[in-house]
Amino acid sequence: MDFATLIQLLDSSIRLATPLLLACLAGLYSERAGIFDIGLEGKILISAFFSASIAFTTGNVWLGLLAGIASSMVFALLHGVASITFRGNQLISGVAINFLAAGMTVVVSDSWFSLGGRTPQLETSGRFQNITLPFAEQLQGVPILGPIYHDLISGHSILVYAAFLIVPLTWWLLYRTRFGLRLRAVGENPAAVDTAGISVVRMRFTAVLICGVLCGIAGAYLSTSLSAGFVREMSAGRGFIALAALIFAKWRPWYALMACLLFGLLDATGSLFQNIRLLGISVPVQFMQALPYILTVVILAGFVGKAIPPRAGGEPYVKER
Amino acid sequence: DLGGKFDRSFNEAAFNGAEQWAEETGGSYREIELQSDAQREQAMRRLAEAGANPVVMAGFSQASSLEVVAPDYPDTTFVIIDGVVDAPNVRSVIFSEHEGSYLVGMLAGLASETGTVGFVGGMDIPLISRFGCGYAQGVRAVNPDAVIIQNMTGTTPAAWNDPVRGGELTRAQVAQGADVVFAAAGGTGLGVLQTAEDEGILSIGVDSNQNYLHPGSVLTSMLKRVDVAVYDAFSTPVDEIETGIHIFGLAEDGVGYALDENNADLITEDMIAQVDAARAAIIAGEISVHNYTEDGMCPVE
Amino acid sequence: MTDTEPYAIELKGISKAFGPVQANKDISLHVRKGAIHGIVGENGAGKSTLMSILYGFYKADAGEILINGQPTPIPDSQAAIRAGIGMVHQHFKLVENFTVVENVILGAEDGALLQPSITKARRILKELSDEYELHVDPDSVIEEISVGHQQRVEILKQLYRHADILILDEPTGVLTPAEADHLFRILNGLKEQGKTIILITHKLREIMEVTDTVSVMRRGEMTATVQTADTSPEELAELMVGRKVLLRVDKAPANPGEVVLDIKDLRANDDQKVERLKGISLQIRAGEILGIAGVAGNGQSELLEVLGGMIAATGGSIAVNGEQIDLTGTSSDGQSRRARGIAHVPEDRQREGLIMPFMAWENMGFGYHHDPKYQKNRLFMDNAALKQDTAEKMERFDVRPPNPFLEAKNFSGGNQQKIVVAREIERNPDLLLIGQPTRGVDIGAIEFIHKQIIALRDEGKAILLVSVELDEIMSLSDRIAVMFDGHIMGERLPSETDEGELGLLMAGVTKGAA
Amino acid sequence: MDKMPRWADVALIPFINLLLALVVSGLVVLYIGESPLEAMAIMVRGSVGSAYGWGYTLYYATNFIFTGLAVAVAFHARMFNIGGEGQAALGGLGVAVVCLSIPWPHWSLALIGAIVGAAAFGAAWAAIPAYLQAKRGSHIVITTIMFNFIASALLVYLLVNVFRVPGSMAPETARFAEATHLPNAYDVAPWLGFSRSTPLNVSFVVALLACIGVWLLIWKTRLGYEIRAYGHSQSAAVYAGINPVRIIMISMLISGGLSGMMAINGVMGEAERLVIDPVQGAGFVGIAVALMGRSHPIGVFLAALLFGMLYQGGAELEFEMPAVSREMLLVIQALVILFTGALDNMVRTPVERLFLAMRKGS
Ligand SMILES: Nc1ncnc2c1ncn2[C@@H]1O[C@H](COP(=O)(O)OP(=O)(O)OP(=O)(O)O)[C@@H](O)[C@H]1O
Ligand SMILES: Nc1ncnc2c1ncn2[C@@H]1O[C@H](COP(=O)(O)OP(=O)(O)OP(=O)(O)O)[C@@H](O)[C@H]1O
Ligand SMILES: [Mg+2]
Ligand SMILES: [Mg+2]
Repeated sequence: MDFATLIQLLDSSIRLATPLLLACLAGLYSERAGIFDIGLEGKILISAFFSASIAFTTGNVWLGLLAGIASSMVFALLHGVASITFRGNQLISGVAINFLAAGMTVVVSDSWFSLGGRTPQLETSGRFQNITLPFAEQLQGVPILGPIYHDLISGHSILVYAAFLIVPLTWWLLYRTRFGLRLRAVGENPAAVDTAGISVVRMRFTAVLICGVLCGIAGAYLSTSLSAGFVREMSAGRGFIALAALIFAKWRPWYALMACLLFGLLDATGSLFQNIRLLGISVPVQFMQALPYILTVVILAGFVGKAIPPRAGGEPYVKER
Repeated sequence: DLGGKFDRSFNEAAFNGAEQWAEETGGSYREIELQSDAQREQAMRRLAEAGANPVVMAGFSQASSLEVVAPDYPDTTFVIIDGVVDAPNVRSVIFSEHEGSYLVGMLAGLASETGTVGFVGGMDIPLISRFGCGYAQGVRAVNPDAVIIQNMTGTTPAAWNDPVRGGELTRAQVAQGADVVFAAAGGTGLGVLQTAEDEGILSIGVDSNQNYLHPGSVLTSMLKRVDVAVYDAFSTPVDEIETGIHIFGLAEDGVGYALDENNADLITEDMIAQVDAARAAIIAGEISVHNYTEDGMCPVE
Repeated sequence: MTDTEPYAIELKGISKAFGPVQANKDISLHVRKGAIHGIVGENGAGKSTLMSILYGFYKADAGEILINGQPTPIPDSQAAIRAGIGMVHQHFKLVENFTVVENVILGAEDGALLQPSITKARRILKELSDEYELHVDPDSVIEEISVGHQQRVEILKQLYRHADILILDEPTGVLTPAEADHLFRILNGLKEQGKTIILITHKLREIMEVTDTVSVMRRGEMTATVQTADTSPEELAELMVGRKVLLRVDKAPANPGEVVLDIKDLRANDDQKVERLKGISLQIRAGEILGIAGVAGNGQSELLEVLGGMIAATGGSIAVNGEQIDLTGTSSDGQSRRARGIAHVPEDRQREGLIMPFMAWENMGFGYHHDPKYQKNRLFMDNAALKQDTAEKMERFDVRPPNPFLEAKNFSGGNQQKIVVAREIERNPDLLLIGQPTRGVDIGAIEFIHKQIIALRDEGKAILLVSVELDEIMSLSDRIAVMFDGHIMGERLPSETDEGELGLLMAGVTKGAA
Repeated sequence: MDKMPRWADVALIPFINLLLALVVSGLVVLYIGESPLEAMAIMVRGSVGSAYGWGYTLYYATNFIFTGLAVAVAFHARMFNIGGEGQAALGGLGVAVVCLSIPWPHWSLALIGAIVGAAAFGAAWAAIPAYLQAKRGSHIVITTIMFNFIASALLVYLLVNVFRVPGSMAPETARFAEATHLPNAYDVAPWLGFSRSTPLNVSFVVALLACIGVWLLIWKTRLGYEIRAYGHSQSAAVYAGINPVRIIMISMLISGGLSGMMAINGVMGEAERLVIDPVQGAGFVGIAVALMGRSHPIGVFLAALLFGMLYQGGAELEFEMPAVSREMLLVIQALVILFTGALDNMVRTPVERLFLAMRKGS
């Protein structure tokens, strides 16, 4: 594989890793606070739809982004009400949210655009344009580094850079601030937080809403940056892969970045090298496409060391038994 | 077919045909959009029971269901597009996409400066290979040592509807030097055309005339006049519809390439001349374009 | 202190119900400033509930709270903290994988950024630990320090929040007598500083030692409040239960037969792979009760679990009636043990001994559901037989209510325990493993269960008794083995030892060293 | 004592939940500019208003009984099996293999063979996530979801490269031999007015038998006893000498097998060949069905019937009201899961209070 192809592959990996990364960090906030969320998928999807359709109708991608985030937060709120306020089963609530998104997006888009569950193509103004970093053009000539800077690092949409910036931000928030301390505590032992005079409910809702915001950005990225419009089921399991990445990363920001890049690379490989041959036998394209899912299982199987989730994760906090 | 109505391509063409007829005659028609294979039979029966006649089915994957359904409704006439069903009350319409693809292939070969062109197929099925193979032959005809990069989007019906992947594939092909990309991939094609414009290269649409989607970027569109076929089916009185297999080729104007104000300045007189010559030659039988589905292989790689 | 001075704490007519349970009924309480006030009562009497209300953890259904004479509504813990109330809960409320400082500042941070608070907390912790000999390493992680130290962290947490009123709920349950004495020194120190302390405990000895005044709770009601100086353990016990209680069990001397259980150099790890049994060797003969004394968490639980087939051993051997039983692999589980005539009353009836949502009759077959007499044929169980059997056993052990169709969770703690004991003793096993037989059980039921255990012994069965209640060990056992840190510190005869000596052994101090 | 009478728990609360779900769905219909009542009428008429409707309603219900029972059995062991989709797809593969590879003399034999094949393949597909959960504690919810994706990829590969009829473009197997065709409602009871092409077939009977089988298993056998005990309290199960690994594996295998058996209805009974996506989301519907049915066979049966009506009614609705797309079903389904599953306490707590108050009053 020559250098250009490698750059191309990595470039594509970064694009495909971005939604995973955003979703993964979203999950990180929620699960660190003790709320499991398999509804990431649904939140991504709903946001992808709303950001695309609002971006189309207003012709302003930023409004689209806001709409996407808002819709995703509404779903996050729903999950919060179900699993925090009413102490429902967090898994079931997540499953419901995924279905709700899958159905709603198509039903609503049909009644808005009647394009068979799709939004119209977005014009330039309705999309996040790829931004060229300073000196990218000038430096392009420089061997090795030139192409790396020009083709790999430069020329992504603002959301990509945002996603990568959120990683250190999250780390700082988690380990250096009061909010982070309380967030981690509420995921480990809510009773301790409660007796310390902090409202468990408020902490958890905050976390769930942050999760909603990040999923919202992920969805907007899918429909207004990676592609030019919404199509049904466009999240294509990314929410679940993000969850696996989160477990892989043992709920830690920097590792989450690594995990997501890995999955992004896999996805890119899957679509770029469809008919690769290993030791003479050609690997079926279906295998390449299933690879991320297979790897997810392998990772969950704990072949990467045991991952201990936040202790209070998954259980509603009940004072009175 | 799967991929959703208004894919700006195949299904939309069928729909337009119906619309056109409805407007002209004021007649009314019912449609069912299918999400999953297994609903087909129910949908067909539903239409037949409702007394719809004729029932037009657009899409190869309906054939096997129709085989079972058709006999149950002898006095309903069925029209299937892209598929062959051998029944007395079924009219099977086949397009020779390889011929149309050949022409756009030539245009691609002529328009390409890098000498590298791309093809993005939808679902990996022989039908699409027929597009790809005809296209490849066309390219080679004008540029014997052109490089042709072929990718299929996927192997499930979802492949008709995955612009994201379509875009990624296109970027990949661009990175490998392609400067013209032919998308025969239903809804996925939209992602291809979009990316082509973003990357500043030329693209070729399919089925319907997609030139208007990205004026100045879409070189042309390989027309597949599904709309004509549907229109015919509706407009001819049911009892006069002749069943059996009908091939829509260049000769019948069933396939062709689109030329309009949107791509006028992309295509030179000289190109038009060459392509029309080839067209005539194919109709006359002087050039025979190999049909992939006949033997499942392609002479050119 | 003068009489004009207002009470530090004054509760008026507090009531609280949990669904069907009336945990507190119209309770009133006064505590003077700078006093140590004790509260005693059986399990489930409502002590923790009352304190949790005072601390704003639960909301009272009715009643009023006055702090230093001021009516002070306490809707949540925040309000309690503001009112200067601090509580050390029966079950610690610490974040296991946080450091000591992190736990101390949690909820009492000074700003949005952590660093300043942490540095400040370090300084103050230093001062406090010097002042009250509350020594802990600020940077050690909670799950890695001893229970005693964890408790100090809890106390430090409260002091760091400037608590003037300190509530301790059963603080000594997890401590060695030595650690307990240290705690009381600390409490007296705090008292000197004019802090008010409420101490909840089951141990009358402690009440007599440290408290100035004491209240007695029973079935959710406050039955009496007296000056400690004017009362005696016997009187308190009577107030607690409402009738004369004999704190000692009367039993005939044992006449041991041949060895039933023979344990040699037994080793085992807990689920964190930490070694909890470090070479245990024991023998129990037919017709004797061996009591294992020790502070919770020194390996007694693991000993029961290995014997009961719940966890695998990593070394050593166990022989029952002379036959070796295998300690690892698939054939080592509860079933195989029962097949060997070992019955097991687990320490935690709610998590292990019973399936809470199952009805009494389903629970009566629990663990013995393979027993042929409960099978209709090779395929199906004979539920009718099981129900019949259950009704009889509930009769004999006077479980109240004697209703086989009531779900286990709806029996009171004591009656839940009776169901488990009935199930296991009625198997008439060669060896009975019984852990914390009377935890969370009222004294009436305690007497009954103790009688059953003695009766089984007199039938010539071997019994291994594990309990954290020294009195229970002393009164039931024919021999006492003390466990500390996975070792047997020594064996004593009840007649030849006393709580003091056992206490030292429990703290890991052997005679020589003491 | 219990907080409220049993009937309230098993009937009243699910009913209220369902009602809420339907009301919200109605609002959605209203939003897209159609009349909910009319929609309701169409769905009811279309699903149970005619023999034609019943044919499809019961056909769909059959699928949902299988997948619903599958989820229910797993639920009893506290396993959340979301893999029904993939397990049923593999079941379809099993049916196809059995039907295509063996020249069956008579459908009854073929049916038995197909049941075995379907159950075996479905169970096999559930086995891996189960093993990973039991031995390595990998979260079964995520692994089963992943296995759904993997299953569809695998199925496509096989249909495209192995089973596809040469020359045909559609990725699907050849039709099964005449002898393997299961008699449908018309063949069995023509006098009931079913049309010759009705999809309702003898698999329905198999589904009913499965209900009874599961009921016996869960409440009458030692295994069922152990499964329930383990489901309620794993620590207690260990105390009683119940082997967790064994319970997880067995309950998941049974669950997967049941999901797989759904294929005998769809693949063998209706399509009579294996097509891409033979499951059509029935695996997911099973979750809603099990939740609504409180994991009890009778409840599952009734809930499956309800969803059968929803699906058939939905198909009609789509036909009569072009504005309403098929995904409306997904929405309703999601809302049912949400209200009966996740928001259960929202209804339960007030109802409990009510009964408590009434009891105190009396
Ligand atoms: N959170 C709760 N939910 C339901 N019932 C409860 C709860 N907490 C306590 N109870 C019940 O209230 C009663 C009093 O419990 P409480 O814990 O106050 O007793 P206690 O005196 O502290 O007992 P112990 O000595 O075991 O601590 C008991 O019947 C108990 O079952
Ligand atoms: N968590 C609970 N859930 C439901 N009911 C409970 C709960 N705890 C207690 N109860 C009910 O309250 C009654 C009293 O229970 P509790 O455990 O307080 O008894 P107790 O006072 O501890 O008596 P005992 O000394 O026998 O344990 C029980 O009969 C039971 O029906
Ligand atoms: Mg207590
Ligand atoms: Mg109790």
